[in-house]
Amino acid sequence: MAHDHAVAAAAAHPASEKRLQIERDVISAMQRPGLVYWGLVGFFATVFGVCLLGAWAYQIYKGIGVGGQMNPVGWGIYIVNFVFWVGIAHSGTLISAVLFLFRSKFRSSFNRAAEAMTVIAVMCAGMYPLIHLGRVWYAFWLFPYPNQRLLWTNFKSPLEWDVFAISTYLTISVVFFYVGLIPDFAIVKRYTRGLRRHIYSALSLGWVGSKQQWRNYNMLYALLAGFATPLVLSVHSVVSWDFAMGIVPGWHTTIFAPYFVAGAIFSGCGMVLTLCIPMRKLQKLERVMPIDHFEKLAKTMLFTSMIVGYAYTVEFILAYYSGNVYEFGVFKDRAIGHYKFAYWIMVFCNVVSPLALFIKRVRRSLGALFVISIFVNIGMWFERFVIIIQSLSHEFVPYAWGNYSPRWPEVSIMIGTFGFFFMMFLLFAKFLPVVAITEKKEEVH
Amino acid sequence: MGIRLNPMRWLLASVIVAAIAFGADRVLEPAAGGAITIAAALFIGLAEGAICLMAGAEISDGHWHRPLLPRAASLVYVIPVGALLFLVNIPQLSIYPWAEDPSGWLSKGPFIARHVALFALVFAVARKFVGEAVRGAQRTRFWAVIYVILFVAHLSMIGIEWFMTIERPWFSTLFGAFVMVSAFLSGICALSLTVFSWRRRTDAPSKLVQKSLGGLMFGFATFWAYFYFSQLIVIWYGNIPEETMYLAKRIGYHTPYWLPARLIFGMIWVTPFFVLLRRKNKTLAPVTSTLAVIVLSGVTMLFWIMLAPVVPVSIPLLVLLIALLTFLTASIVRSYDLLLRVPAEVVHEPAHQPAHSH
Amino acid sequence: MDRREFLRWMGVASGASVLAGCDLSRKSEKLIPYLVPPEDGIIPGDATFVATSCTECPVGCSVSARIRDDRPVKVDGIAGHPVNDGALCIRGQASLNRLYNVERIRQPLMQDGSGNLVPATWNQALAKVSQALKTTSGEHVFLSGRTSGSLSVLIDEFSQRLNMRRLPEFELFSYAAVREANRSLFGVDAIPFLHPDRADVVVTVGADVLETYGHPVAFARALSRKHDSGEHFTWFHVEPHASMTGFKASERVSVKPGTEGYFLAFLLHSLGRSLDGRASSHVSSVPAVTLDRAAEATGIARETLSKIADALRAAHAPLLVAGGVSIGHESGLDVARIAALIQAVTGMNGRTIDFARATDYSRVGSMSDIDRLKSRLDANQVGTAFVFNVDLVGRLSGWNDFASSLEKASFLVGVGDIMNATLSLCDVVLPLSHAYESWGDVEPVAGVVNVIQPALKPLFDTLSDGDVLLRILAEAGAAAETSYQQYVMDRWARDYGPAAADLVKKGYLETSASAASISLREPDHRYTFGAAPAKTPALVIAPSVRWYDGRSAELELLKEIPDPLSTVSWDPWVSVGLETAAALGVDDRSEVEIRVGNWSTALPVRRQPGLQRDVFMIQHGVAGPPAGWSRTSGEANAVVADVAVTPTGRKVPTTILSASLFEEGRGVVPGSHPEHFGPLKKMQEQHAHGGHELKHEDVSFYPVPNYPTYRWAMAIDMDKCVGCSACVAACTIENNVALSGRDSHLRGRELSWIRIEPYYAEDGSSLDTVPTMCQQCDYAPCEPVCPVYATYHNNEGLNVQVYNRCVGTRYCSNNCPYKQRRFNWFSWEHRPHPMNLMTNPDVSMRGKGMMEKCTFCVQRIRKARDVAKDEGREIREGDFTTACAAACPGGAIVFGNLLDEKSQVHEWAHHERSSRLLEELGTGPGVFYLKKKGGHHGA
Amino acid sequence: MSERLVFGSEHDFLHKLEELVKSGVNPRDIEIFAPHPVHKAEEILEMKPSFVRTFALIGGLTGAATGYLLTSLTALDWPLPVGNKPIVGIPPYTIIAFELMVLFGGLSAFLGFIVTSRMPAIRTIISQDEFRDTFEIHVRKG
Repeated sequence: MAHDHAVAAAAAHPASEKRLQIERDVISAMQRPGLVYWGLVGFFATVFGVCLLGAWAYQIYKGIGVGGQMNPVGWGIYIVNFVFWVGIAHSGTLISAVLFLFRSKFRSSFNRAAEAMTVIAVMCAGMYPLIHLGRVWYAFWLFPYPNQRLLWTNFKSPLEWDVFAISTYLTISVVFFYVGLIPDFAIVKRYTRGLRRHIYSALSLGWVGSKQQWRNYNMLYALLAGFATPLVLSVHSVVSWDFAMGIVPGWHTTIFAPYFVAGAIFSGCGMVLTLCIPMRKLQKLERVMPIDHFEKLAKTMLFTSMIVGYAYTVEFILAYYSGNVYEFGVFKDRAIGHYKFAYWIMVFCNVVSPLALFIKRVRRSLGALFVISIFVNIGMWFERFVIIIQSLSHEFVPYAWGNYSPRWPEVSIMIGTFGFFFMMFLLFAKFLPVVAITEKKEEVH
Repeated sequence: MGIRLNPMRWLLASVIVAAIAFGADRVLEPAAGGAITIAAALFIGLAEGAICLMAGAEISDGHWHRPLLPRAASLVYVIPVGALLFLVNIPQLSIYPWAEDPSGWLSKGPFIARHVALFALVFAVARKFVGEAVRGAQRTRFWAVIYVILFVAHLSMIGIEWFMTIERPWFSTLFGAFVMVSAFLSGICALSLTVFSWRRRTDAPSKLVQKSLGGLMFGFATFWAYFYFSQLIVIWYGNIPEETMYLAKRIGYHTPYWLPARLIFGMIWVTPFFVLLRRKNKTLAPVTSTLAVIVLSGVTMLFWIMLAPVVPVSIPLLVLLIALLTFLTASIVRSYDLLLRVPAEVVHEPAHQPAHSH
Repeated sequence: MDRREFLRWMGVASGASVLAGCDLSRKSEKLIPYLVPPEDGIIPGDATFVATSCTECPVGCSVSARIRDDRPVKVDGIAGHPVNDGALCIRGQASLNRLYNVERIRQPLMQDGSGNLVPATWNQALAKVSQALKTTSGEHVFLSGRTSGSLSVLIDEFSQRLNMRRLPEFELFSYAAVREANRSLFGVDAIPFLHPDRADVVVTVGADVLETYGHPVAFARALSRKHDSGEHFTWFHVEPHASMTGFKASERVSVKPGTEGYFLAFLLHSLGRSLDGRASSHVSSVPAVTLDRAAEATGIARETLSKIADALRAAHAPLLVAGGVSIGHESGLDVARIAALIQAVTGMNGRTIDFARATDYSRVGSMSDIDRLKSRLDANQVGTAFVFNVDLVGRLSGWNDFASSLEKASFLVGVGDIMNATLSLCDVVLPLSHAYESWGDVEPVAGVVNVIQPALKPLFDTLSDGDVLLRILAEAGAAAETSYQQYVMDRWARDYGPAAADLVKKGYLETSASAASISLREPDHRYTFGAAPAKTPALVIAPSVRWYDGRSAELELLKEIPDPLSTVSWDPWVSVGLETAAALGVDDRSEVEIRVGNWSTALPVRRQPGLQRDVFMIQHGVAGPPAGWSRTSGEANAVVADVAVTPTGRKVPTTILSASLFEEGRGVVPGSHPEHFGPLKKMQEQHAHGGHELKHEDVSFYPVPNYPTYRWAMAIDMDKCVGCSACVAACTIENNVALSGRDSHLRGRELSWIRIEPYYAEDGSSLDTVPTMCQQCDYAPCEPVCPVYATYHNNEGLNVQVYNRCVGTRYCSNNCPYKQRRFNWFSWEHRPHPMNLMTNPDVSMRGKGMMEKCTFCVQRIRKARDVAKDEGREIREGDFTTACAAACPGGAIVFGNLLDEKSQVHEWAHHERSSRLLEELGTGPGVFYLKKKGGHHGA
Repeated sequence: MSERLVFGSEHDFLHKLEELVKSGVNPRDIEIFAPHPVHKAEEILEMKPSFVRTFALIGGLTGAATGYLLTSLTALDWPLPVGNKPIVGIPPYTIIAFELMVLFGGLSAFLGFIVTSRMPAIRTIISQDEFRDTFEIHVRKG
């Protein structure tokens, strides 16, 4: 009984009050999915099923030719989307791992959502290399496994590096995501009854927050952060090398690795804002997602945007400096050629529009941030479009130049992935704590 | 201005250094080659890099760096010395392949003009920034941002124009950034050396400062390696003569440079990485400062190997210059007993809240 | 069923499928003896060769057909033949596509009540014909294209036995003006054979000697020999339009349409020869044309005119010939006459111009005859008309409504192989076997006879041309039943005696040619070229290297392969000069409306550098305007004056395969260098200055390739390439390259493994045709990027593509700087019958989603290795060559082992003219190009 | 029998913990529960760094080794020259090695966590034990 009094007294403590408030805020976001919610989930599921699976089945049946790819542009918007989604994925790791190492406070508002986004986005990205294969039914040949042909894969191929990079990335981010969730599962367990309670309980692996558990947990989390940080660099570098290893003018350039990484983080921050701003509103998370944290994210975005701008400039200037007719030919064509619309959209969205973030008022207005984040998403999609497609369309031999434009199966599949992405994210938002409760509590004093 | 130094003495010292360099250059001509370029680039790099680190810390409103501010601030006065060396080096511009067939952009006149202008600009902004920072003024953040941008621009320009054009028309888009990162890394090392200089003093820096510096050295050495690899693999894989030529000349086994080339990689990345892998080492001043010296010499060799295969570089002059500049820099940093007087409270400046602006 | 039974069934099934796979299913039982090799030594998988002749155009080149599994899968020329000497043109290579054409008429057809053609049996059809011959009133007529040899003889018998009038044969390219000129000047009605290799100065006026005029293959061979001889040689080509021939001449000169007479008259008068009486009177009968007059009339620069005149005057062995579009206008006859006159007075005849080897066109009529026929038809005077293997209506599309006239014949009997405008009008259609299914003979030139003999059994219920006639005769009771094979064999035995056997074996026979003495007759002609030149804008209707006079447009293979000048493949187009295009404000693919009188058509534009201002060009085979014909010569007009061309403002999708007419400073033409080539040079100089030449390790971190025995390589002489695209056709057939069709071409998905890239000088003054295929690089950029090793480098220097390992990432294609990799976007490997028989069994078909490309005909390398192995030796120079090299009439392509010091390819590769494409990329290609001797416009 | 102390605030909790240790209670006898990580507590209880580190290290090294060996040995097993690059190309293989290092390292770290903290703890999962929001100190007596 004395003990119960003690508990009551403890619970009455103001700090404890604050902590419980956090719990309630986050958990309440997980209550009773409404009809609208299920409607949305159903809608996105349908989009995914019809637009992606349908079109893909058709493509497999007829042949990859139903898309718009051609000579010389062998890679269409499938690869554009691949890079786009991998890029989206990166900010998740950045926010949860890198900011963890830098002990930045504002990560705690976003890291859970960002990690979820990472996992889902990598799934989306992972689909595309398969979708774009001419003979997807032999996709398993891309994995090294002992076979009676005694034939292994070509580890010198950038595409093979991709296989390793992407699968590693998916695995590690899933583990990272799950590890972060373990204590929260234990908390959610407390708020649920019946079957759900058992499920969450099982997922929490019997977490009680003892000293051993916390000690190992902290170590594990630090290690995973330590692994994930170089991983995030390597993954997008590898993606960039899919192009930079080629000798295609506009692809074969040394700055690609860091440039792509920056771009990835840039687009990732954009997508985090696009997702979190509505989520904050709809699920009433104003208390746990303070505006200052959004401002910090905006600054990160501005910073990466400037790196990207630096890359654009250096590439262009050095192409001119080189006096190399192929190199400069490509860049001239970007600015004034068939794809100039894409190029200028890219420049505006990625370099010009983020400049508004220099203004404090813009940084602190969620509306403005949301608009800019949309610009960034669009801009980064077009950046990949320009890099991949324009470069291929204007290579060495003038006879073989040619312009690509996507056709309906490609567009349909692209829409389908968005369906998948939002479906998954909605499910996450209702069934998992969208903010890392324990980490939020850590900030309470 | 947080630190006041005796301008006359400082000016005198710088001019002496420049004069010696100039004299030696005359004597050794034309064997002097890129020696002055290398020395100048090295010290400009470490000074501006160190200040950039401060700026970065200000922007991300960290607090750990505050005890370092005064020393970092005093490094501002190394920049003009570098500028002076650049001017002294003008006669040596003939080592550049574009000197014979000048184009609009790459010809002596504009080249000198824009670099002098950049020096002036960077110096002014850096001075403004450190001043604000040491005073913990409102505008610190603003000037920090401006400075970082200028730093990137300046070091990229130095990388591209002082080092890359030596092999014109060879080019690598990452080159400017690569030199910039090397400079930033040397800046970190310079600061950890000043930490070493502290040990015998009352104001021994907090563990946090050392830990942070150690961590940064670890991180950016690795980041440097990442840039190095990014450049290497693209060129190795592409196998386009116009590109591979540059690397083949510097790391190919058939050249005399293959060993130094590998040493450089070992000094700038391998050593600090594996030593600092052990968390404890990050906080041991003797370890970090030894590493700092190794990395700095690695960066020196890096700049050297960029020039050496195509133009003669007089090693004696290089060594002499580095010695002189080290002495000058050290005395500027530890200026409060050598060149200038500084009110104690600046050094023991209370760590205060950064200029938050809500 | 139990296990044993199951296995037994399996055995049967698989065995059957193997056999079926070896042969056309129709006679798979024939294959069973294969299991025991028969006497004639046919072994499955081994090829045999049958000598026969090509009938795709009237020339009649000799052909050696490669037989696999009872059917021809590839044709090439017979080496040593006096006309085509081992080579074939693009049409000859494509002739298999006619044999195996899906559109082939498969059995006799008869009109039913409602006028539709319905299948019938031969007996029904023939009965109908002979009945018609009896019943129809009016005169029976027989009209065919040019025939020679036994067939012509049989046609004579046929028509007189059935008292039917044999009309002059119809050829759109009737050479009427040339023949008329030769008749009136020398009294011979023939097209002489040309010997450019014996000439030091050649002037060709309009005659597209490398495309359709005379014997194009022979001309290309001769040029090649000339290049080898290294003797000095200048060739001026004067033409109103732009032709490949023109661009391949040393100098191409544009002349105002219809003013060639002035030009030739000027030449004639500036020859400055002392002439005997008759010649001089001839010459004096030609109006004098001063330099200024000529320049003013023809639009040719004065210095050019005098340059040509001087060259001709100074020439030891000149050759001048006029023809093609230059004789296809009102004063065409004068052009031909003056040309003949120049030939006579400069003593070309018997030296560079050979009437002993003339092509006999005496039975061929002219447009006047067609006109006469038309009026007779309109007057309902024609009873039963035989239209024998000639698409009259199609060729005469320019004649307003010839079809309706033809229908006025009381009974039309059509004989042909593929349904066309003419046959569709006929009451009875008798299906013709292809020459490769028939017996017969042709006489390409006087004193040479080629055999036609079956390379396979008829695919369908068809008869050879001779047999059709004999059957009709028999049916009509006018002769005893016999086979045409018997007929020709008897005739050969009679005419050639024992040599006949040689004819069948060797494929041709050279009989004694009567050297006709050419002497001038009395002048009897007034020259009328003084008439005003053709009014511009003018439209020139040019012969097509792909379609001849349009007849070969029926072959999809010849639609798939782009026209070498314009790179337009499937679609019709109008060529517009650069200035004209700018003036009209049109670009490629913009549609223009062409109007002549009340006739008009809308066509997409293709810009054609070098085509003079206000002259437009379309090719035969595209719906032509009412060009009419020259009353004086009977030659069909090739120049339509005073046309109105107006842009419609629309852009229409057009299958133009080349994205740029020009090199754009890329240095892709051998001998030219990219603008930025300086840098690499500079680096090399730096090294040279540094005391040593650039070594391998200075520019690469990779080992040097080591090839133990072979490094297969190719070399191409830019001087000898005549841009004819025969190599493309040969490659397509040899390697089972799919015909991807128009849609794919519109989407930039052509599949051809080899292509001719035309690059013009910015001012259109010159053209380089660069044949490109996979360059088989030592440091191939396509190889390392493949994640599954589907492409790798073998130890013979080949860049191998493993079709079945390919998963279709397409990175290799992206990373190929030459853009020579082809992807199977859809399932193209299933060909409809009988096209499936054109499949070369030695080359595997590629399925959906696989990458493919030129393999240097690896199947031939394998074969050669097997043979060499059996003989216990290594492969020798000359054991084999690639399909493209074998086909090339210009002998521009050589292939072989680069490691063999004595090999031709080694010699060419180390020639001082030798260079490789995009060499500064360090890919180390295995294809070498010998740049033009004259240097390159970009260089 | 053990003593259970419950606190609402981190501060009180740490304060109590410190004085317990000062008062000579063997840290090994003290079990603590916290709603979020409390690094200070680990210092007070002088806990050794977790074993998870070792797992990660071993995993990482294994991964890197696997990366280099897999690539090189398979390439040497059937040498297929591509673009005439060296059969064993260290730069590209480094990338594979790196990825595998991270993969193995990360997974084995997680494995280490599961093993060292004896998870999943079936008893806790089925029982009603909860991860409460309070700081607790349990001191084992005698």
